[in-house]
Amino acid sequence: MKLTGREAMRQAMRRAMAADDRVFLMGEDVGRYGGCFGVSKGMLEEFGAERVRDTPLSESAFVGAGIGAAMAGLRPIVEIMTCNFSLLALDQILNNAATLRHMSDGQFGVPLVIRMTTGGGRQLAAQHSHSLEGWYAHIPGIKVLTPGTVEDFAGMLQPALDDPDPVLIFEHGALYNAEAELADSAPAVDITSAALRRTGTDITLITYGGSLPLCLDAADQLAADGISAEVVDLRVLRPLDDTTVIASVSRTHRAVVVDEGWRSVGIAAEVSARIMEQAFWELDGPVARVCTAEVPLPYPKHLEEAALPSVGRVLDAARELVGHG
Amino acid sequence: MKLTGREAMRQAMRRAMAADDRVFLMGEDVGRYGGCFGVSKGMLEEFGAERVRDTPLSESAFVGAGIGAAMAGLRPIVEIMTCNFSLLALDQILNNAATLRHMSDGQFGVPLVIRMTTGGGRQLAAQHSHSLEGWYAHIPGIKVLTPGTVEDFAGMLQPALDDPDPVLIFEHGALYNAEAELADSAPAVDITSAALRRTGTDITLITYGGSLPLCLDAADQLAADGISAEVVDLRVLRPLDDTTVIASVSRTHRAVVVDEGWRSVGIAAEVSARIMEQAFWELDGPVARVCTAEVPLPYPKHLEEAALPSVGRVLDAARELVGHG
Amino acid sequence: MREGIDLLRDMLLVRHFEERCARLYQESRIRGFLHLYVGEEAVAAGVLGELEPDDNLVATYREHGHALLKGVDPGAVMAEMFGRQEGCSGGRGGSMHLFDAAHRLFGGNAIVGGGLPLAVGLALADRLTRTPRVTACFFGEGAVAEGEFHECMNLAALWELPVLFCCENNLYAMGTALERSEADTDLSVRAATYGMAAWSVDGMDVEAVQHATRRALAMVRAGQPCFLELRTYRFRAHSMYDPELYRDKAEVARWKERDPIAAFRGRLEAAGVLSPEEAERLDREAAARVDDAVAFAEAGTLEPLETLTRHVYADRGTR
Amino acid sequence: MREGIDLLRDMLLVRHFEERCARLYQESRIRGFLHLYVGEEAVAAGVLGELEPDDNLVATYREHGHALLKGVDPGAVMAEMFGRQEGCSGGRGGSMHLFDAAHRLFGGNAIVGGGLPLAVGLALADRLTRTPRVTACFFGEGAVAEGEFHECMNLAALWELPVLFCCENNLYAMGTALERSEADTDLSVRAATYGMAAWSVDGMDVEAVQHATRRALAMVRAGQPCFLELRTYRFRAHSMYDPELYRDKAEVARWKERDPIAAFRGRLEAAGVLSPEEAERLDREAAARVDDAVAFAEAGTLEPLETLTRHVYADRGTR
Ligand SMILES: Cc1ncc(C[n+]2csc(CCOP(=O)(O)OP(=O)(O)O)c2C)c(N)n1
Ligand SMILES: Cc1ncc(C[n+]2csc(CCOP(=O)(O)OP(=O)(O)O)c2C)c(N)n1
Ligand SMILES: [Mg+2]
Ligand SMILES: [Mg+2]
Repeated sequence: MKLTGREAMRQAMRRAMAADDRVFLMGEDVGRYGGCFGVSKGMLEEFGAERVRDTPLSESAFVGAGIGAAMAGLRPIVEIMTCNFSLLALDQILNNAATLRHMSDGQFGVPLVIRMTTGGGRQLAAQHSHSLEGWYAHIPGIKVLTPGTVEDFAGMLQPALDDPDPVLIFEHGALYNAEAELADSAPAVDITSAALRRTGTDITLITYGGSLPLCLDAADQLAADGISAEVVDLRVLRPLDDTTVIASVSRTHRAVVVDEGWRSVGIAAEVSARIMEQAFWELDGPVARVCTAEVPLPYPKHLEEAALPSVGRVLDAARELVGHG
Repeated sequence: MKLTGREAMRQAMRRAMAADDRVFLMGEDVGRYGGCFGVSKGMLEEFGAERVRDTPLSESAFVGAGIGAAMAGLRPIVEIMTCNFSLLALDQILNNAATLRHMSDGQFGVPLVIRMTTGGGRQLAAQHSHSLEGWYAHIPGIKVLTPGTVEDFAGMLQPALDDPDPVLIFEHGALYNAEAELADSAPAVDITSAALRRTGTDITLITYGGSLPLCLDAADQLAADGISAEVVDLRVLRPLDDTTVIASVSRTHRAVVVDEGWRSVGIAAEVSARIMEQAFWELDGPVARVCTAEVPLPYPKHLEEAALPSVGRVLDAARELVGHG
Repeated sequence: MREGIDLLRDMLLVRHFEERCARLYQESRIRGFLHLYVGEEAVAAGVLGELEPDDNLVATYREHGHALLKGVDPGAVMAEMFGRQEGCSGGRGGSMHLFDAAHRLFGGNAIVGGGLPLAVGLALADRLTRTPRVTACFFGEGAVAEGEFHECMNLAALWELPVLFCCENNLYAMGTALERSEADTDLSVRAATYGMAAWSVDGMDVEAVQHATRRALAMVRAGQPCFLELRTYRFRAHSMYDPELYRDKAEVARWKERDPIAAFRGRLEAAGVLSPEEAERLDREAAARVDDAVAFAEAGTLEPLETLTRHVYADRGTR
Repeated sequence: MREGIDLLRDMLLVRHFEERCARLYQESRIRGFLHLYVGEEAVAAGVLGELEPDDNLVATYREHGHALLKGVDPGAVMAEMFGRQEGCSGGRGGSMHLFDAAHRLFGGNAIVGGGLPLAVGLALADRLTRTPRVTACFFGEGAVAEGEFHECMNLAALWELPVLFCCENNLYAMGTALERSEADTDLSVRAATYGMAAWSVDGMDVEAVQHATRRALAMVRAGQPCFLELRTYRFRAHSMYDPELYRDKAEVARWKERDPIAAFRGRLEAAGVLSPEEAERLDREAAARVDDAVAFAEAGTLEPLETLTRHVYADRGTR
């Protein structure tokens, strides 16, 4: 069956809600509007207003309410329209969701899933184009997932709901329309490890989410040049599966990390630092980063494109590295 | 004149307010209480309640009000009691303070100073011990200062007020009681560059703020072992002065980055990644990180000490690196 | 203070501008999010006609009308939506982020509630410097549930700041009807509990808005914040991506019968202040101004890539 | 429902516990921030005496009394402050973070306002699962200015959630007096505008608190949130670091004349329900329970360093 990312996530939510009474969906416009990006369209009709719960515009309260409901034993899926608005709920996420298990010495857990759209590329300008998933990966106590394929849109939700800890899922807006053929009973995916999306011998491209398609494109073009690129999809930004990363880099000896966050103090820095620590002696050259330019994203298409990672920028970085190797 | 960090900051604020009508101080309990940590004690009496302005508990509103007042031409100093509460104002900082100049194409600026206490070590447990300065350094459009000496407590405020852009100053709680002899007219310090606090030849310890004293201690102990350590105090986490860092590492060929934030996706990762990018061929071994364990800080003293960077942990990292060199 | 004909002219300009934007969006000349003000024109016209040039304005992402009626050149607004350097934000902001320092427009803000603290701060600055100026702050009824609304109302009232809070209650926040977001839907009663004068106004009647604004501004200029709930309706979708599942066509049609422009034009004609011919002429003039604006925008230029990281900080082009 | 003698016993336990904590802090046996409840005992005693064991409790950093009166063992509370594994949070939380799953104490929360959304969520869970339970949520009057207060009051009222909001108005938030933080200082009037029953109670009178709580709980159990403003006063400093520059000694002295324990004891004695000897005995018993708690805490053990990163996630000891 052919599904888009949007449909895959919707189906995953519908299955979870059908299978488990404890699961409910809550967020701004998830019900009558059908979800800001149409992800939950039709779910209100299917499950009713108690379990597909429209909230007022009050991010801190309804995210915190999700935390409380999870502590009480339910399995809420809280949708924050986009990660741009998640800052208003960050205190609840960092000071409550991420700490309650620890502060209570394990007496309480927060089995909560928070979903939000992330990323730029749609000319939404400085306040609506953030990519904050790598930044969230700084916080111990939460898990951070970044599906980059339709399969992962379909298969990450159930294991996230099964997880006893708070899991944040960052869905790149550009992937809602991505399409793929999925088996009717798409299997749950492993949410603890990175995935090797393409094998290669000369260089590793390390990425996730919205940048995965462009790294796969870049790998194709590099292949045409005779450069064999491996593509690692991190998928889980916290806890980071460095085993897969290090194994790959130890084979290829070169790496480019590609992500859509701003460069400084982002996830690419972390990946680079871990390679430094764990595979320094394997490296044939410095790990490179391709990230978003350090500017609030501008509205005009040409400027936005120049700011975001692109196939061209990945190719440049990869070629330079291989040339130096 | 002998001053503590607390007194140095107070004096800097008093001087700035005496010299410039546009400067005022606003925050929770800055007035009648004398400041949560006593920094602004006596200032209400000196400058009156208009300019030393107690605010209700509403972090988002008064930080945002500081942004608005700065856009209008004033020079507000907004005190957020501790960085733990700054999350409640993060939307204003990231989506407004950091973006307004850019979104308005330079028509408006936000010459605002936000001061807050940071750091652990006082058994304040999981919600009151964050070190978020490195994390804030992710955000383009703001500047991030981290005084590590009494001189910097005295001399960073005025240049921060003179800066046309929003400047966040993170004051480590442990440094309020640090003492030093200061010249009566302590000069403004350079808030664009890192400072070499000690020169050495074998290894560079890169740090800032509350971890500076322990790195200086560690350097002393390493000297006793015959290891000559250079100590770089970053001072400015954004924009990061990598020139000083790279120059030092290019001399010593080894580096340990020490900071009190959680390790993953923190400022130490960024420093490590920049060294990777700019000085890879100079390195005699991988850059090491000594950070806070990835756990919400526990209350008991022995566990908190084990979680935080310590002289012992810096020594271990440095010795291992030199041993391998 | 605007006369009747001026108010009509103002509303017509906004209406034509917005309808044109819709078409330009369909033609992909405008991109990103686009939120139109069609149906709500009486609110901006009635309020902004009463402001002095030196007063401050803080707005939301649905702010084309506010920018135009604060005096920003329509060409500069349209060029902004075309992403051109000649736009009022240099092309950097787009539809949601119109700025104009000369007209003291402190931006459209795209975070719901995000502009309120700025308004409080602007007013605080005026109070500290004893500047006799008012800050008008617009936001939708959806913002009332946000914590920032509460914090800012309290701060403005507590500190007696000259802010005119203009709550545009168009009954929906995206697809969420007011009664599904507020336990008590009487917004001016809520606002009054902060200890400021607050009342509700028929936002489809430009004269009622003008009158209420005058009364409110007298209080604000005397040094008290004031809150107006302006009851209005958006005739179009929330943005260009909205299938409008949440309201029925009959409701929209009922509100369209109260079109603020048709109603006011009718009133002026009935009063003999305006002839049908003059009305048609005003309409054509508004359309022509929008044509000019589009032409200006089309002639605009794109910023070179070299300056991508400009204006992140004041001092230099790159970080 | 607690009888008079029980209420006195409860208040005495809290008083002795708190006074002992102060001494232990001076002796550096307790560290971190310590916020004492001395003077406010009637509030916790009056409210918590009416809760069922199965009801939920969400508290702040000033929550020793609430924990004790919800039934948490005094030894476990004291051990927590000593940082011992035998503490009610395994020593991990300290004074500000007392938890006890068995007694449905969902924590002391150290972010002002931070507990309110949790309370809303706990109540939402009960509503969704049709569980007849109440969530009592305590917070200081300082929290009322926070955006989260507003968001949560609205959500609880809108969704008709069974939350008892207990606002402990002790007139100060650290050094900030209520009239310097609220434009309108009548907190129950404010709360009522969210569309929930709300009123003010003399928080120095344990029977008045008990009575109000009973009335409120009847409404909450019927499925409506309710708000109580409990007017009280803290006799001691905000925390152990507070020089108390912001209030004068005469004011404190005046409030101490209304000491809730002395007053209630006097009333019981006057009514002939309690003899002075019995009162003294109750006092000694409370002191003895605190002695036992301290002994228990002192006998407690420290967690080994090896488990430092335990409970960051459920499944494994290290990240
Ligand atoms: C904090 C935040 N949450 C969510 C959004 C997404 N969003 C954009 S407009 C909007 C509706 C706002 O409604 P209202 O305030 O009534 O203004 P209107 O659009 O009706 O003019 C929402 C939910 C946002 N921009 N900011
Ligand atoms: C969000 C936040 N801001 C500031 C603080 C620092 N702080 C701790 S307690 C307190 C005063 C709170 O007063 P109130 O709510 O009246 O409770 P009380 O201490 O009087 O019981 C403040 C400002 C905090 N913990 N959280
Ligand atoms: Mg609306
Ligand atoms: Mg109080």
